[in-house]
Amino acid sequence: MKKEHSKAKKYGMVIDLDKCTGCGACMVACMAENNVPFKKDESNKLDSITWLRVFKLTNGKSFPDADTCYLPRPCMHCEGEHGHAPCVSVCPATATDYSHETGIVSQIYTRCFGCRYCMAACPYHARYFNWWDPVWPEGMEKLLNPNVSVRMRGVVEKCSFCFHRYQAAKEKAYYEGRQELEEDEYQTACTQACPAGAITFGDLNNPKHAVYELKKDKNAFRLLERLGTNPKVYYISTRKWVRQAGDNYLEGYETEGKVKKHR
Amino acid sequence: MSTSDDLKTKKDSVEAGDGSGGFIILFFIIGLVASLISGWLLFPKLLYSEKKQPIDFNHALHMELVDEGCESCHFFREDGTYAGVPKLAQCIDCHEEVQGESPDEATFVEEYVTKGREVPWLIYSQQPDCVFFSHVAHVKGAGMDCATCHGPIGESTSLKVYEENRITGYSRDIWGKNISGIKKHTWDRMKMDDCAECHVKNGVNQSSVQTGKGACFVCHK
Amino acid sequence: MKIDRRSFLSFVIGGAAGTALTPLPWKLTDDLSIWTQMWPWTPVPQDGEVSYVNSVCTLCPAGCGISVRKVDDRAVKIEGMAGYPGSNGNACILGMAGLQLLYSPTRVKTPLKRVGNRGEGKWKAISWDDAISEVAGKLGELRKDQSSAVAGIVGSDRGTVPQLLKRLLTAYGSPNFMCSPSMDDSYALTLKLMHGVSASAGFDIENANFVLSFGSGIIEGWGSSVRMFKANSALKDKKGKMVQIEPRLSNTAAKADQWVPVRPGTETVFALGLAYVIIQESLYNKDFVENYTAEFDAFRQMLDAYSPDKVAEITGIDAEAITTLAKAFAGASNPLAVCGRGQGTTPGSLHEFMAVHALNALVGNINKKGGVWAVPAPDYIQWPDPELDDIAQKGIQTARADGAGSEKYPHTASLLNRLPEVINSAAQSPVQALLVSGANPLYALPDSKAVKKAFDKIPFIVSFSSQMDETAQYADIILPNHAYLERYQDVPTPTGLQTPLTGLSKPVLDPLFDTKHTGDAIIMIAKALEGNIAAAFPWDNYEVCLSETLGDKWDALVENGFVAQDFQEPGWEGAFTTPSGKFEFVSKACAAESDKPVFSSVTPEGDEKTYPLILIPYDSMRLSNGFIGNPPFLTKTVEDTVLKGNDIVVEINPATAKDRLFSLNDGAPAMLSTPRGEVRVRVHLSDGIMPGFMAMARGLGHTAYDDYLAGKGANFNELIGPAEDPVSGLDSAWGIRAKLTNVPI
Amino acid sequence: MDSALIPKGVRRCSIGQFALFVGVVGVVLLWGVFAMLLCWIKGLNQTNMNDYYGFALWIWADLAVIALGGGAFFTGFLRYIIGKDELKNIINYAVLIGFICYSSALLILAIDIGQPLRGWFIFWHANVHSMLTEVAFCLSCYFGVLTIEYLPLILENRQLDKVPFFHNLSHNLHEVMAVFAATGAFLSFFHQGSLGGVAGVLFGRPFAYREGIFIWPWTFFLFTWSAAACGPCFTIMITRLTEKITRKTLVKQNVVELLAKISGWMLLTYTIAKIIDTWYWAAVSAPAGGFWLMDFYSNNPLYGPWILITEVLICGALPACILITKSGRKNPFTLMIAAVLAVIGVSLNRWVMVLQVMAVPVMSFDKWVMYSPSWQEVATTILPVAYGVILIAISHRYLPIFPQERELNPIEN
Repeated sequence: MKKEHSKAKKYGMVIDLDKCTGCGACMVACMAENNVPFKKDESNKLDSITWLRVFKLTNGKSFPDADTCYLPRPCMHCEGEHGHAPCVSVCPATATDYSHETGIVSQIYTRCFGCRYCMAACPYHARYFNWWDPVWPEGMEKLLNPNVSVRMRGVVEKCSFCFHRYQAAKEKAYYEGRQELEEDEYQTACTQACPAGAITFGDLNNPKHAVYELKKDKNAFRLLERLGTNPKVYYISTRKWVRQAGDNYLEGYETEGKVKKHR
Repeated sequence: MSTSDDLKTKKDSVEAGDGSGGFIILFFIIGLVASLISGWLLFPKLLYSEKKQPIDFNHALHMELVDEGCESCHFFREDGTYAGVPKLAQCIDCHEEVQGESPDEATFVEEYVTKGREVPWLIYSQQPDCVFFSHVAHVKGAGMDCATCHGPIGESTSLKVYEENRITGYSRDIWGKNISGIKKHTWDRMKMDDCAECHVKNGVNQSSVQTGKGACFVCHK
Repeated sequence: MKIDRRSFLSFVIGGAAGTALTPLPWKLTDDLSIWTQMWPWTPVPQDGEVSYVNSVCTLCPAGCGISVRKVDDRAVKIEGMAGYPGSNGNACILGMAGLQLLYSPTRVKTPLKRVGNRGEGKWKAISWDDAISEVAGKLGELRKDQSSAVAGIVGSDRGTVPQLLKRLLTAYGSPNFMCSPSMDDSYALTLKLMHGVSASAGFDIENANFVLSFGSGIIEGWGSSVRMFKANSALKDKKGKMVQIEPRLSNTAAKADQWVPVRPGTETVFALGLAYVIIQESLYNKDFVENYTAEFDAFRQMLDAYSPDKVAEITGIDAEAITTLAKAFAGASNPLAVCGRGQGTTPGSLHEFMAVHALNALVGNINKKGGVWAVPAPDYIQWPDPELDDIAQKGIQTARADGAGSEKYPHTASLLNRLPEVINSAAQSPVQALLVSGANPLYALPDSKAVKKAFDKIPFIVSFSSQMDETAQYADIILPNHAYLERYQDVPTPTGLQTPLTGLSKPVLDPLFDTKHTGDAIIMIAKALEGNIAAAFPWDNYEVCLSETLGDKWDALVENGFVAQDFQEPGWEGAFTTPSGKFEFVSKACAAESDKPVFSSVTPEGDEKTYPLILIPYDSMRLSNGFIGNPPFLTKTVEDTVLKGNDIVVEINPATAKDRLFSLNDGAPAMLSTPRGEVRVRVHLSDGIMPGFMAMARGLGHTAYDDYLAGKGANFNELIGPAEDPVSGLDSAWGIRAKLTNVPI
Repeated sequence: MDSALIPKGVRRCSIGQFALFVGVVGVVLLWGVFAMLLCWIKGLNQTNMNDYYGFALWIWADLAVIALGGGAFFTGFLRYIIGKDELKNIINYAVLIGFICYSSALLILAIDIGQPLRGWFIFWHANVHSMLTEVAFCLSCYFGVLTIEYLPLILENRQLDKVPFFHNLSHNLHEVMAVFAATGAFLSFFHQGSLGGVAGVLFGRPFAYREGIFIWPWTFFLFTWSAAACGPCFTIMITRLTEKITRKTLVKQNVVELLAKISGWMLLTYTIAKIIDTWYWAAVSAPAGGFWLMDFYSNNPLYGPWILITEVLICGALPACILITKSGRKNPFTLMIAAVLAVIGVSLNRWVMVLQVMAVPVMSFDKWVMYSPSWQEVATTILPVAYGVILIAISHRYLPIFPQERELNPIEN
């Protein structure tokens, strides 16, 4: 029988958009932590691997009433129904998977054969394809993190909630004869990096973790909730227009301004 | 498709068939045997290149000298990570000077110790980069012993030849010595299936939604 | 024949069947797929022992504490160091990308001597001995005629290395020690004039609950970005207010509770307008104003010109809004007004600084919890004055080439912005040899074209740069410094911190290349110059110098990375050493030029007809715009509304775009020209920019470095020229007139 | 020169003419092969695909070509299972076209994936939840079936037929063909459907997502249906085209008409089903995800309502009406128009279900993204066309593809 305290974990994030300054530290932390490759030209955002992408939302009003908001978008580690994340169930080679133990949607680069079906499935554009062989300027491959494997051309990759940090924390715990991790032992690189403290990470199932309460904040929302993707990243914003930008609404009842779609 | 049907030719052909059956079978067998030989004998020879370790090492000898078995040299670091193959620093305590008669020892001291160069050991059990393997989870967490995966290395008196797969660059020990992938001992092979098998058996994190088996990230990074 | 053909078929079938029964096809298939999993050309990081080395980031004046993760002897990641004052556990985006500077292929790996034309990029590697003797030779030569013709440019004048260079120049006999200008200079002057003290400005922003920012990019990198972010989050948590006064919806404006888009250049007026209301409504801090200030009446009188209505007319902001804002500001328990545009990389108008500081004074928020503090610099550098020989004695008396400290600009220590013009307008350059350390003037000074022209006139340029940046590319000799993670360096108080602090940047790993610490290089040059110059440098090497200089702080610094001074809220008593001994609302020093109003505003260069629009710069956390070239990670995060391909993107209001002669869609290319230069851009239609204006990011347009940065976008400094502040002489330009034209086909 | 290889009693153009024709097409083929090699060696950066367009021209080509290749299975189904015996006169060609289509699809898939050397993972590490897995398995199996169906044709070449072994093999294969046709039809129902499932299961993409039954979304059935409807049209179209080029009648009118008639009814019912599906989707499914129908068809330079109308009415209802009326079928011109429209319609449908799916923004702050293929993509997509033309040319020249040819084109000598 399952032990009570080895209850399945559900790691997730709550991102306070009021605090997020859009500085991009999380993106860089993520790239540095996860050996994300970079090309000479990364200004084509349709072809730029950013596990964590900070989107810039605008409220669509004109000059003095304009407003913007940054929205960091890691992989949502959707739970879908019982772990059937949109991307997980479509992968023909089981290269991506959902673990009930941690709630992490994993991506195995060496299993992926690059059919990109998962990318088609993910409405968050959280998945990136290695269109190019990754290349590091000479000497710069020294900064690669051995805890994350380097991806090769032709495979899909995405945010892993820095699972290798979970593994490292587990190793330490094993070494010290412990079973459970403390909240601060496993934190994602982006969470750790955010100078504004906008990102909170933890086990959504664990009442002792900060995310447990935060996710219930009255201003909390998730992206595209109504599609049934059941994402594990929550956002908080005190601005109504931002909250409304989290999903597609058909009724025109927004007061603060209609979400403008980029053209 | 056509519907023509010529019974006569068919008859003939049947007879013709009877005449030359022997040859056909002979050639079939020649082809069969030739390919079997090349596939079973030649191919493995060609597939792997042999490499020698920079110097030889006698595990058994060292096992007698240390107190804590394998962990004496292959230890865990404070953060739970595994130090793997010892660094020069660990050897230097005893090997500042040449110890015995063996030429390897001499080489070791001259080439590496005095020059402060690390020995470029070839690691038999080196897993590919995509693999995450936590020694501590297995040794401390699950209480396994080293031999389960590595075999009785501690009893060896010298290092075997290191065979490298010419295509993949892996050590042969990963696929296992047996070219057809059959294993007798738990340590005869170190492929994903071997990990998975043991995990399934012990119910380690069988939490994948897709496979119902182990979650991928348990062993991949 | 028949048998043959069929037998062959049979043989083939047998072979196929046999092969299928061997491991060959299956193992090959498997191995090939495994090969794709381990392509030899895809790097595999070596695993090893993980360790963390704490140090201090010296990539910007904020000096955050960092913790560098190493695997064996590779540094793999920079993270924030927990417990470091101000940055506590975090680093900014640039700091986190620092390893890309360390491991950059554009590092200068050995001393170089130019062999081609300047900027052509042809170099000869030479030994350190040769390089030092070459430099010492050149300098020795020059000293004979004109010792003051040697100038030194540094990024900041604080810390031992700049001071060693200054000491070298002094001992050598040159007064021309110059420093890259920034808002810190304006703030220092403001304090000098209004408080009468030599100090830098510290902001107790953590305790403020109403932040009134005059264009300061609180979350664009102003001051210590990490600290500001934390403060901003804390402000949100405690439901404090932030008001941003700025013509563009910057991130700070977007995050602020109120965005007040004043017409740029009228910030001083706006500040005075607020002061007017505060005094009018008698909302000012009576205690402070009455007991600790001087010239209040003069100030009040002067303000008569700034009634809300008038101010509204000038700034474009509703009079009502002005009044409301002034009341809110004065009504807050801990209001704080700050200025220094964007990241504060340009000094700006001194009057503006003073006007804003006057607001703080009105609410009595000076040297108090949540206010602006005058912070003394740590004074650990206590070297004996060098013995000067005759040449030096003489040379040191000469007037500075940049006019700082002259009659015109008596309070200013260094006016690097004036140097290019001085050189260009002289027949022979007053500077014959230039030593550049920790600065990239060829990129970072306004009107780059003019700067380059000036440099062309300097016969001998030595760069100490560790990277092949624009200035290094233009040097004659490069004496490469260690990269910032390879060296010791004392780090003065983070900019804007309200308590004095000394940090120590420690080497995280051994130097990768044949480089030398600039401190050592200077000492070597001095020793090579012999005589009194050599004598002025009694230290064996820089490390000795540093540890001796830091004295008893050294051990603590090595241990903890920083030493914080016990420094309490200074308060008002005895805090002002002005002539009046009080806070002076109106400084005599400002009245120098009688023909100018007491508080002046700056108008942008250019002709309104030719250049109907105004171009303003903006700063972004994702672009390093100082002497540090953007590392690839940062560039990668730059949005495609900032940089698209190699084109820089300028923001323009849709309304303005529609007004144009030719209509511009989002993303359309265009030529942008200003009185100082022309560049190809693309436009981004944004509702966040004031109609009639254009905004362009700073930090792009490098010509040096590698393909990950070089040639991307345009350098804003190529489009703008310096504007001298009437009081300080510092650069006070905030924009320039510009126009957009069709791209020639 | 090659007359010994040419079937008895039929006329063929001169070997020179033939060589020229094949040569010209061969150049196109080589261009495609070059592009293919580029993609394999340099990787998919040779394409214009990107992270928003993970599926693009190729996947469309795959879906379209399989739909058009549907003629093989449906004609086979009609002939062997329903017992429409007349169709034996066109079944060979249908099989050949099917063979070309399926081999092309497999080839394109092999180019499309990022790691061709790992392609076999789809079988070995199959994820049974994935529609693509279903596609891969059924596709490969059915391709095998088609090969087996095509083989006897090859063996009927005059020279090959002389070899007793081949003769017998061919004969035996003929005997069991019904079994294979049945298997093939069964498999086809599945993978045609799975291809529809590919988009239909994307519940993160309201534009693509459809409800369904058990594990199959409605698109599963619509795809099978439309393939069954339009595949034969393609067969007809290509047959007519071949007749034009060879300047002979190769299949009797009644055969073509029968196929056309069945096709017409299929198309009609399909169109009705499609309209119902579209209506339900527009009225229920999409709004549930937060989208009005017009959200999918506005704010972008390409995908307007025209595309729906074209697909459903102009290329669905219209050809259906032509094909179900006798006069429409009898008139070669309208018949051809209808066939072409149907082919366009099904191709357009596949385009929409692949490309437009990618184009529609889902997150409220996301944007429409447009795409145009790179030359490498185009070349590799044309490659199978060229290969198909050549294969048809050779097959027609040397194999008795059209049983009625001799009868319809008696040689006057």
